[in-house]
Amino acid sequence: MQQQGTDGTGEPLVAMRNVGLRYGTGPEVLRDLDLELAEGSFHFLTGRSGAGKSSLLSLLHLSRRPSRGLMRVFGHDMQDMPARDVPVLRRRIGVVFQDFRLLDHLSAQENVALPLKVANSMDADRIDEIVQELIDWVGLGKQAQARPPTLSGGEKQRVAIARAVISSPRLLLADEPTGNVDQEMGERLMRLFVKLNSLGTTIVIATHDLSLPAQYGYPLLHLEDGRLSHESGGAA
Amino acid sequence: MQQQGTDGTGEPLVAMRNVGLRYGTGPEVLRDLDLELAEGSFHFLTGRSGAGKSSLLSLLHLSRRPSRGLMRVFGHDMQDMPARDVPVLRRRIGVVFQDFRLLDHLSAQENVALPLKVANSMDADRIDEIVQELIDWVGLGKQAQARPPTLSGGEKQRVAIARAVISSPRLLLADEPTGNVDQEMGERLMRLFVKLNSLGTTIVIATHDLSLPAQYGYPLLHLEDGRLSHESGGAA
Amino acid sequence: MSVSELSLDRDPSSRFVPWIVAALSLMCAIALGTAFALASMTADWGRAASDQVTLRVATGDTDIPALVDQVARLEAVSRIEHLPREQVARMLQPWLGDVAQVDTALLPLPALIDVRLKPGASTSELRALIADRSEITLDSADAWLAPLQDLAGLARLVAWVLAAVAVGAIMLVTVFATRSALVNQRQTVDLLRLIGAADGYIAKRFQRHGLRLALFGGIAGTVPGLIVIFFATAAARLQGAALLNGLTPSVAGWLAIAALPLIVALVATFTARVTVLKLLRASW
Amino acid sequence: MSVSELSLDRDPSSRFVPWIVAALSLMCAIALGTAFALASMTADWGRAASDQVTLRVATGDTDIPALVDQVARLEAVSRIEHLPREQVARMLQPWLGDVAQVDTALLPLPALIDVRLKPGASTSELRALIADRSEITLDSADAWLAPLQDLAGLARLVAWVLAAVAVGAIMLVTVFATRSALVNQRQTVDLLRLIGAADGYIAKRFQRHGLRLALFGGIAGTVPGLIVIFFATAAARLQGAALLNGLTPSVAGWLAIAALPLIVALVATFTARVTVLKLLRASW
Ligand SMILES: Nc1ncnc2c1ncn2[C@@H]1O[C@H](COP(=O)(O)OP(=O)(O)OP(=O)(O)O)[C@@H](O)[C@H]1O
Ligand SMILES: Nc1ncnc2c1ncn2[C@@H]1O[C@H](COP(=O)(O)OP(=O)(O)OP(=O)(O)O)[C@@H](O)[C@H]1O
Ligand SMILES: [Mg+2]
Ligand SMILES: [Mg+2]
Repeated sequence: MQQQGTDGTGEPLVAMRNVGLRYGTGPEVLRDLDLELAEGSFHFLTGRSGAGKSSLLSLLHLSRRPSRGLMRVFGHDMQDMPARDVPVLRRRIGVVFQDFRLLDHLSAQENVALPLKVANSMDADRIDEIVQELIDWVGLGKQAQARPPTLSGGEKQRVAIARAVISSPRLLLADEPTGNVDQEMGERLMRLFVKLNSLGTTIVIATHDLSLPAQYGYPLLHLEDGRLSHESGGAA
Repeated sequence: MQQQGTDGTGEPLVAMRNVGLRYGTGPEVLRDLDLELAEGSFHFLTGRSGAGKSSLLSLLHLSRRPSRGLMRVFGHDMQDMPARDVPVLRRRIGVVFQDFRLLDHLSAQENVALPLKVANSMDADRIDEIVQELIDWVGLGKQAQARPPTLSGGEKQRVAIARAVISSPRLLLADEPTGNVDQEMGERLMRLFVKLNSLGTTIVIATHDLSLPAQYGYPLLHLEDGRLSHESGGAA
Repeated sequence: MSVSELSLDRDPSSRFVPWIVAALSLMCAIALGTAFALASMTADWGRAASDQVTLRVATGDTDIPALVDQVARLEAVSRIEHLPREQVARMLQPWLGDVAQVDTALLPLPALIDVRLKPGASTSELRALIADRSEITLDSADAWLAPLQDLAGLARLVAWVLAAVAVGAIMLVTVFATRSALVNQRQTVDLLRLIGAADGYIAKRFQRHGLRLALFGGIAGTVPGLIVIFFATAAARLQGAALLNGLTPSVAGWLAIAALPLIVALVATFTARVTVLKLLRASW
Repeated sequence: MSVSELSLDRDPSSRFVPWIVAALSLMCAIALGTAFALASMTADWGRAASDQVTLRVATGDTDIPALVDQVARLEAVSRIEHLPREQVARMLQPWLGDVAQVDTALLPLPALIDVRLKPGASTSELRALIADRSEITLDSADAWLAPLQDLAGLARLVAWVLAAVAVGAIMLVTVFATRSALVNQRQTVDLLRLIGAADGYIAKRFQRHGLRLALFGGIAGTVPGLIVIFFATAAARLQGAALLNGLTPSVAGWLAIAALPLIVALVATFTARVTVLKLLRASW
């Protein structure tokens, strides 16, 4: 298992120096963050409800700019990144949102295919094939044509996960990805993440459920009072 | 602790006979349900993702009509209930939706006050007072004026719970009410439910997390293949 | 703590529907104003034509002053004027050239006596008076107005068509705006129902919203419309030919145009209520 | 598997915006048609008036047939007609009564000779010919048209104002519809950006959507508008006075009206693109 931080072979995938985030004129939700995610690492991000887990993930998937501090992603300084170059970076990041954010007017299958469609780097047949395989894998074969409003909570969550991993991202961020599924499915999904990690994907999973890190033993990033502390994991 | 079913003193709060539910022309999601919820009882509703927990709750809070079978709620036969009388019944039922369903344009406080506002049975000052107290209790004193899109997942969930219990409903239905909060807050919320139950509220909590029933020991309603089985709880 | 359960004010349609209604009301008001103004102008022509007759006396040995005296004494007559010879000559100029300087012997102009009757009075008395005097002819000024009446009538028709299209469009906008608001607010409406709001409670909110939008739009369009009509007709009357003298809507016309916002608002309220209740009643 | 990332077709504004655009286009087309038709009618009058002159000859011992012969041989003249005495009498009837039966000695009517000039030809040759003959006057038919010109001009002004209001309203609707669609689709747009869609990718979809709505609305309004104009002017020409003979838009006018949907569509596309890109550029 790899440790966070720069590994010997090159610079970290993501590096933050002294980063802070505030919403509007409110207090800083995140303060003085120093973080390095080495290529191929796997972290759990923990913290109480409202500690800032989702906020930190939103910085990592470039949907928000930090209020201060330096950030490097995939070797690019984000401070002087022109807006038109950001979409290309985002395509290399997969995200499972805490509230799923599926498009209600598209079927489960179409939702999953969306990142490939937007990246426009694959022909339609190949997309169909990959999507079908993944949909089956997360146990939604029967619901492939259903639209999100007709899916159960756990089914939506699995669609969201499938969409996040479909484009084999270099960085995968998942916010409470097993919060709405039963234990058996939760384990199945964790196996998917472990497999992707072994293929080289860097992974960060935010969760309030401390049994997960305890079980899998990857290192912890713990948020408290807006500050980050690093702990190495338990088992594994 | 009370058992489900008719107790000696009167008829059950909710009774279902041979109830089935299908969506559109699909297969039956719920089949041959027989269920009685005695006044003052407390049940956990379990089942795998997609088993039909949320669907059963939607029948109980009268947002959907069963496709077949008989249903009595608060002593009224729902088959020949005219649509205009349903709102009054709904006001006696509190619901925590799995996806929260908060109104994004209202503050947390206003969201919580909504059921009292709609029932129009209390003056504004009294409403403010009760709402403030409950908001503090779920730990959202600082976020009372925030709107849901600026709340964290767990904060939203607590607003949803506060809204469900604000009007002291006779029947409280909660769908994964602790899925997005950390363990400490989860226990706090469970204590709230237990307290309400001891004051006479009948409670059904749907969850895929089997540790909850194990910990609290209330009887289980278990859904599998669209059918319901009753089990008595563990501890307590 | 003020709770407005539906975020209708933030509904995107709220921002532009009033302005569409305003534009349509403006058009409708101008079109109606044009139609009403043309109507009273042609009514004016008609009235002038039927209240006004001309006695034409082939000049011979008729005693014109005596005749004028006689006619003036009739009950139906309100005013009488013997047109001076120069005026008669001027009226004939387009046809006969400058006859004022022509020798009377060469071109014996007839004497013209303009008689204005009391409103609604009949010409029978007058006709009786001249019945046995063949040198006097009674003319009413209808024939030469016909092409003008045609033209004005056509313009009026176009104005009415435009007004009707505008009113239809306003109703269309209202119906669709309500439906669109309801669709946009579907989740909020569903939630309100689930926590026990009655259909009427929800409908009332949409109703008020529709009323406000439409009233605002109606006023914002009709007021400038009234101003435009007022100044346009006034300008036309001032600098145009005498023909345009009656070019202004009647009092009833002004009121009808001013009532436009109210009508629009009523239509909107009613539409909103019916639309919402119909959609809500579909289910529990 | 067809993926349309934005549910723009299900956007509520998609359902009613085209119909508002259609109604506005219809009004605009009718107003423009009226303006153009009135323009060519009055141009026609002007042309008829300047191409047509009347020679009025005070009857004396002038040899009318010789004069007609002389005038007919002029290069500028295309047609010439000596109006019979009865017609002259009829023209004078409203003023002088039935003079046909009156003794010629008592009322010596002038001879009228209608001369139609070749289009654009000047009257100078003709004027030279009659310069030294004082009994002949040359009249052009301008004076009596003035009030009609006034009236038609006023109607044309109203039509232009209505057309301008309609075009303004169309632009307003387009801008607001785009903004409203963008607000309604805010979450979808946000999500598309988060999974890596470029701004241009998103803008293109709104653009196409705006183009489709506006083109549809423009055509659905303009085509009936063209039909209404065609039949209304044709009906007016057939049953109305000769005055209305020129009441139809010019070829350029027809084309301008028919181009309305294209203009509307271009405005919509451009508006959509600018609006969306501006809103998107605000952030990363
Ligand atoms: N868009 C926003 N605007 C203002 N405040 C925000 C916004 N998003 C989050 N916050 C606030 O920032 C804090 C951290 O929120 P965040 O969603 O990051 O917490 P979290 O750790 O993900 O919590 P949870 O486990 O409950 O999801 C919360 O107090 C929240 O109210
Ligand atoms: N509106 C709907 N239309 C059609 N099918 C639906 C609808 N809602 C739910 N379903 C289907 O019914 C089944 C049961 O869904 P339900 O939401 O009741 O499951 P659940 O037990 O709550 O699952 P979870 O734990 O994942 O929330 C699922 O297969 C789902 O796809
Ligand atoms: Mg979160
Ligand atoms: Mg569920």
